[in-house]
Amino acid sequence: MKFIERFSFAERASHWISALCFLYAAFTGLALWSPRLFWLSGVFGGGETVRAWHPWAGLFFAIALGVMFRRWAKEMQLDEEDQVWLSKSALYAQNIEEGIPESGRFNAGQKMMFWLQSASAFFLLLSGVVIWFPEVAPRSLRLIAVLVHPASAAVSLVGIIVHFYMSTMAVPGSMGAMVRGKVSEGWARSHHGKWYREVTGR
Amino acid sequence: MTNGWCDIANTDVVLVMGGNPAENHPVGFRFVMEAKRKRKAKLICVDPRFNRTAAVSDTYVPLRAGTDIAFLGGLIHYAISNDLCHMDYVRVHTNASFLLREDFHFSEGHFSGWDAEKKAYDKTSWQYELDGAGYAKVDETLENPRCVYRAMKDHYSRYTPEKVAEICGCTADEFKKAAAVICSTGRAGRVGTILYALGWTHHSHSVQLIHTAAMLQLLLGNIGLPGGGVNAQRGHANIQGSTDMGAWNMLPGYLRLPRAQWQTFDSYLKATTPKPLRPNAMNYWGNTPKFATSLLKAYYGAAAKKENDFGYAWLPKLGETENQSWGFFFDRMHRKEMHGFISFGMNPVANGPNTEKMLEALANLDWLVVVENFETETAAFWNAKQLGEKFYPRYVDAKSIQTEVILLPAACFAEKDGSFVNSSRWLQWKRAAVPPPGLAKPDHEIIARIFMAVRALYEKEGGAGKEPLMTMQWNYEQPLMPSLEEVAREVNGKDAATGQQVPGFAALKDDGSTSCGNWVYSGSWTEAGNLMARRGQEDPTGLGLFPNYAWSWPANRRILYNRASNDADGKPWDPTHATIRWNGTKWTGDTPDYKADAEPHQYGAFIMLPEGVAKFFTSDLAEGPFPEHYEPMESPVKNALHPNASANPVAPVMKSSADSMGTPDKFPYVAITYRLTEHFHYWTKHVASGSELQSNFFVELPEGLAKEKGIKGGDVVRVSSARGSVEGPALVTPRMQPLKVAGKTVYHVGIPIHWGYVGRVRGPLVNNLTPSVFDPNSGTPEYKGFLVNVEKV
Amino acid sequence: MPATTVAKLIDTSLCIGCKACEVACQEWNEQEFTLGVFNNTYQTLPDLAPNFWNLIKFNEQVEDGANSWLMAKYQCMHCADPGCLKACPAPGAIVQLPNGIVDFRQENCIGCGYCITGCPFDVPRLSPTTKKVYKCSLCSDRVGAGMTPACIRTCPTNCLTFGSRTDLVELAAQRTEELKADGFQDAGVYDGPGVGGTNVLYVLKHASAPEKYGLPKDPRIPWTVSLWKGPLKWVANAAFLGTAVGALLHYLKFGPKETHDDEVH
Amino acid sequence: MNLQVNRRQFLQAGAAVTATAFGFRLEAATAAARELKIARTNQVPSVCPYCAVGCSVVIHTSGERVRNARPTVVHIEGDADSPINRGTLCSKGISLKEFVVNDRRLTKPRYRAPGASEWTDISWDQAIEKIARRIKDTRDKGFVEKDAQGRTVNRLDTLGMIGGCTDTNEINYLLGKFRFGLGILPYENQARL
Repeated sequence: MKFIERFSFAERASHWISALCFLYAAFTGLALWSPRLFWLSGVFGGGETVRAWHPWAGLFFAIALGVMFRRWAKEMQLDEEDQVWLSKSALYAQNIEEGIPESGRFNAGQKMMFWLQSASAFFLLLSGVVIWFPEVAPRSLRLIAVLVHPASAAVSLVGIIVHFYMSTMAVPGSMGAMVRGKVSEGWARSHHGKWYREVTGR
Repeated sequence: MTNGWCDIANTDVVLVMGGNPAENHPVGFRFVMEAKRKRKAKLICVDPRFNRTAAVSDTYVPLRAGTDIAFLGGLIHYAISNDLCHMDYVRVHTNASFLLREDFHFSEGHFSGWDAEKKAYDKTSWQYELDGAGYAKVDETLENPRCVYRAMKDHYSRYTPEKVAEICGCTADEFKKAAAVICSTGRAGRVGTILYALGWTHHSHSVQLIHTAAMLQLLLGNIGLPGGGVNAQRGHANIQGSTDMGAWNMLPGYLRLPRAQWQTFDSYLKATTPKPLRPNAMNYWGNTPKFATSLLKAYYGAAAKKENDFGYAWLPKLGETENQSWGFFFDRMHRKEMHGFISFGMNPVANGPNTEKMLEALANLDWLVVVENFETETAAFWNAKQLGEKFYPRYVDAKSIQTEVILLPAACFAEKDGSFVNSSRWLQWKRAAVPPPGLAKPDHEIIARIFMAVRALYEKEGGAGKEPLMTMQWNYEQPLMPSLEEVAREVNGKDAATGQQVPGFAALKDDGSTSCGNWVYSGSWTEAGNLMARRGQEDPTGLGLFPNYAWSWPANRRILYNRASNDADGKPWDPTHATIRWNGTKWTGDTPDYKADAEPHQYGAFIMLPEGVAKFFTSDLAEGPFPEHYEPMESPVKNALHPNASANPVAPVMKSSADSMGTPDKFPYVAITYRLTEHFHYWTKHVASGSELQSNFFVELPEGLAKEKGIKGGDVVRVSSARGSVEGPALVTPRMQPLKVAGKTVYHVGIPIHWGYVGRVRGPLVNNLTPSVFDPNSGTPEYKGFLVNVEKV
Repeated sequence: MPATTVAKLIDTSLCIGCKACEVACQEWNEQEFTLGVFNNTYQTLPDLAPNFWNLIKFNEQVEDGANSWLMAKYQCMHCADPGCLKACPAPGAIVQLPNGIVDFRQENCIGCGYCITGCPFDVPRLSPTTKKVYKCSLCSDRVGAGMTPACIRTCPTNCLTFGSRTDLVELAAQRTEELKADGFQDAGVYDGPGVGGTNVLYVLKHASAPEKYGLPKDPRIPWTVSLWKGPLKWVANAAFLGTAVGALLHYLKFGPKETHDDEVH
Repeated sequence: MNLQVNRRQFLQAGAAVTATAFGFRLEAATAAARELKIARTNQVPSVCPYCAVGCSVVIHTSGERVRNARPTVVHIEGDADSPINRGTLCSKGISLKEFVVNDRRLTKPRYRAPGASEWTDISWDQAIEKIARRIKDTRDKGFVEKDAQGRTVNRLDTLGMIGGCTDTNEINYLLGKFRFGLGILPYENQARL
């Protein structure tokens, strides 16, 4: 079996740093989301630690995501084929391949995920900073922030559940791509045919 | 206070003037708020500043500092001309009907007897016309033009509302609105009280000012009644008690200090014991020989015998007209005529007028002893140049000050027992709770140790005046640390024969068989024990007298002159609200200010006075028998009533090298100094809480003045007078209203005290600015209404 | 509200601005005294602070040429429906006692500051040193021992009264009537109906303009906080669960995407 | 005349302010709360030393029965028995503890020699000895037994004395005896100002 490099070291590193930060922020965020989930804070260092570290985790998440954003933003632009892909996304969900245009390095779904996460991270960052310093931030901003932050977090989290499902269970081999950076030619051909051809020239 | 704190709740109208009880006596003020709430009482606040009392008042009238007599004189005129006086009361209980000598008169600001060269009065004409028996002649009809009432009416006829407005700076309408409410109490069934404090006493005419207030209350029939009276709100926990215990001119119990011309005890008693001026005057001061003899017995014990005038010769004698009050002796100290000085818990550098003069005076001493809780400006006076920064440019360095200073650490209130007398004249006993910190000692131990050490030196070495020093009785169980309970028993008085505590001053004798350290406190620690520590909650009259709580001087009487709350026949003016009642055989209720079983017609109601009645007209005061409006010594305007006798003609003005007076061309604004509720005097700058509530010295400026000078809130301003200057941020506020006085706008500059060059928080001493000008009767300095200039720094 | 609910009545018509309540609070709660900064006013501090839970606001106004100086104590209102509690994520950090006192338990507080935003009266304050939030506890320790709260105990003028809410509501109504009879037609009670009623009640001479006293005009829990702690929470919870369950069902139904390894072009 | 107020009476008195006003028992409304810091204090009745309203206070102290410790003030509060203040106090009174327990309090005698720029410590015995000597020297020089006209005056006006406004009557009385024993005429208190 031949392998193709799918993600560079830098891409993998930034992804996994952001992922770890996200996970910490997400779980501690859930701890702060509702008193019923506050037990989670015990798992992540206790209430005060959670309060202190959550914003830092969020900040590092945002930085790592920023690195990815700079690297991928261009590639993530949606083109006409992506529009077609999106219109057929129901077929994609049912694992039907006919009629769906071949994807480049990222399919339209992944691109949407990228923009969704980028946008929610942007709002999380802005509102998070406001919430971080309640004694400094003006009350009017805080009032907006306490709504924007959990709302963006919810959107982001729903997206991440999908992302997690797709990358672990729904598309076997994806995890290897992000862990080792390489995919088999067959995997590439099957899921990102256009990209496969671009890389291999076949 | 003639009445008491709790009694204020019984009133219908509260006139607050020359005081700011909401800020300076907040807990006493609760009874004002209670009267407002429960009796619908009206609160009238007359003050140069719209202060926190004004904020809860029903009527606020602004007035120019130092014009209170004009305002009160205006009220007297208003009451008389609008027929609002309580004439039944006036006829029965005052000297309204007494006839005056024909040669008494008043013109152009001076009363008869004025000697323009000596600048002094001959008081001969300020007397009643006497009959053959030495009693004053009266005209019950008040028709005689020479009766006190008519003379008073004439005197105040000049004080029309328009004149009041012209002098005081309020409008005539504002005055009339307030006057209508105040004078609504001039009838039976309605009563008003007056609350005042240092806003009235800090003037060069302060005693006359309070005399005016008393006259107004007498005209309205408000003296002696629950909810009435003229009530001084005193500023220190035991300022009343220390007054009761004597000063430069007084022995304990308001007995006068001997003077050189009274060489024998007899001549002293003859000069100081008044004779009745009416046949029905009880003239209680006629008992002076009993009180004075018992005091000498307390002082000199067995050494005081009839044969040696009870030791009268040992007491120091003042010169014939000598004045040893504050202003005079600090002037002497400034002239290097004094060598030693002992300050027990007082801070003269901060308290006295003209700080720089105080500093110079102390630097002229050989030695100074300060006994204190904290290091004060006085203790550290030699370091004022360094600590006081820029405020004492003429002052010298510590190195050139040769005064030796010893600073002794004293116990504070919680660390010693004893009794305080509050404004209501209640003696309240307290107990020591903890030992003093470190090596600090209670004051009585300090004073006793020094006294014993001085006596030991005289014992060993002999010296001048040994006899008076050694005969002063100090026979306490522990002479170096007298128990204050033992002292309190000595103050109450004993019967020498039985060795028992006397039950009260009525039991004192003039033959040497009783001793008593202060006759007004006699009855406070009887055979029944320490009555000052009582905690009884009973209030049988329902008027808030609480006869079994603590002990009130005199004789546990809670409302002074309470006989006057009844008419001539002994019927209460207001039966629903009676302090004492005559039940046919005796008086019930409060301790009567009267003989307990004497029927109503037997005596006049004012038993302490030789007239037997209250006095509108009196020869006791220095500047005249009727109060007259005089401008402050430094004033922006001339007296509108008599420009050629503008200020008090007999007020002492010191003239040392450090004293100078300002004129309105250089110092155009009227300054007042005052306390804030957040601080207590010069103490709480050492205490964390007060330091937090008001950390900074500031100057209150009217908006108009600030605008003229381009000053915004928070800008640093310099306030200067002819004596010195202070600097601090400006608090610019509409609450300091500009006043129109004689067609000209007069601005006040408000300067809170409380800061100094030693403390947790620091700031300038405001007495840098104040003049060494004093009231001729009381010796209080003029801290309200002196001239300053203001500039932005 | 239950009969055991306690309350504090602030009759602003009787407040003389003496600041005894401020110091009583500091003293009883052993707060560190700090120095103030001059701010052209008599007010101790511009605002509440982590070590200053009880502030008298001094409001100087000139109306129709007449001065007025309205003073009103400001502190936690002990709402029946406390916005702070609603916003707080940490169990036990903000508790509402059976007597209606809303108390902060600093040992459980994580210092997130959500309560500050949740409070309609902007009362809680975060300490920069301890990173905990503080506010008036209505002296729950004193009340628990049968004593009145420190501020009320010390208030000299009866501006402050402590008792059962039922009684104080009655007293407030009576005081309002008295003030109306004294000519203050606008007199009324301020007790935050928007937050289910507060256990701190005010009597105001100018009830239609509470902002003259430095009080919020119509206090309510901010709608963003309500939306966040209400619908948003449930919608999001549903979305989390839905997505997770959806993914599971998707896998069961469609299985993984195939990789066609054997196809060689 | 029972001066000793025990804790229960005090607490009852404190509660009575509201309990009697509304016939409402606070205890019924209480819940487990923080520990009361004055639960085990000794209580001593006293009077506020500031203005002359004369508010009664209760000083709570602890450490009386502790060996090798000095009792200290832990809290000061208004005395509900006083008809004047009924348990209330102003901003100064309610923080009296800050006045008593205060690191600015003087704890030892201090001496400043003529021309010195610093305080130095001095023992009580030395201080008293010095003061007595100064008083005697000043008095020996300035005491006037007879005035110019030969009248007995027994007076001293080169030594002045002030104070007393915050000391008890009894101490004022002793100050008076001290003063009249020495013959001092310049003698004033705060009442003048």
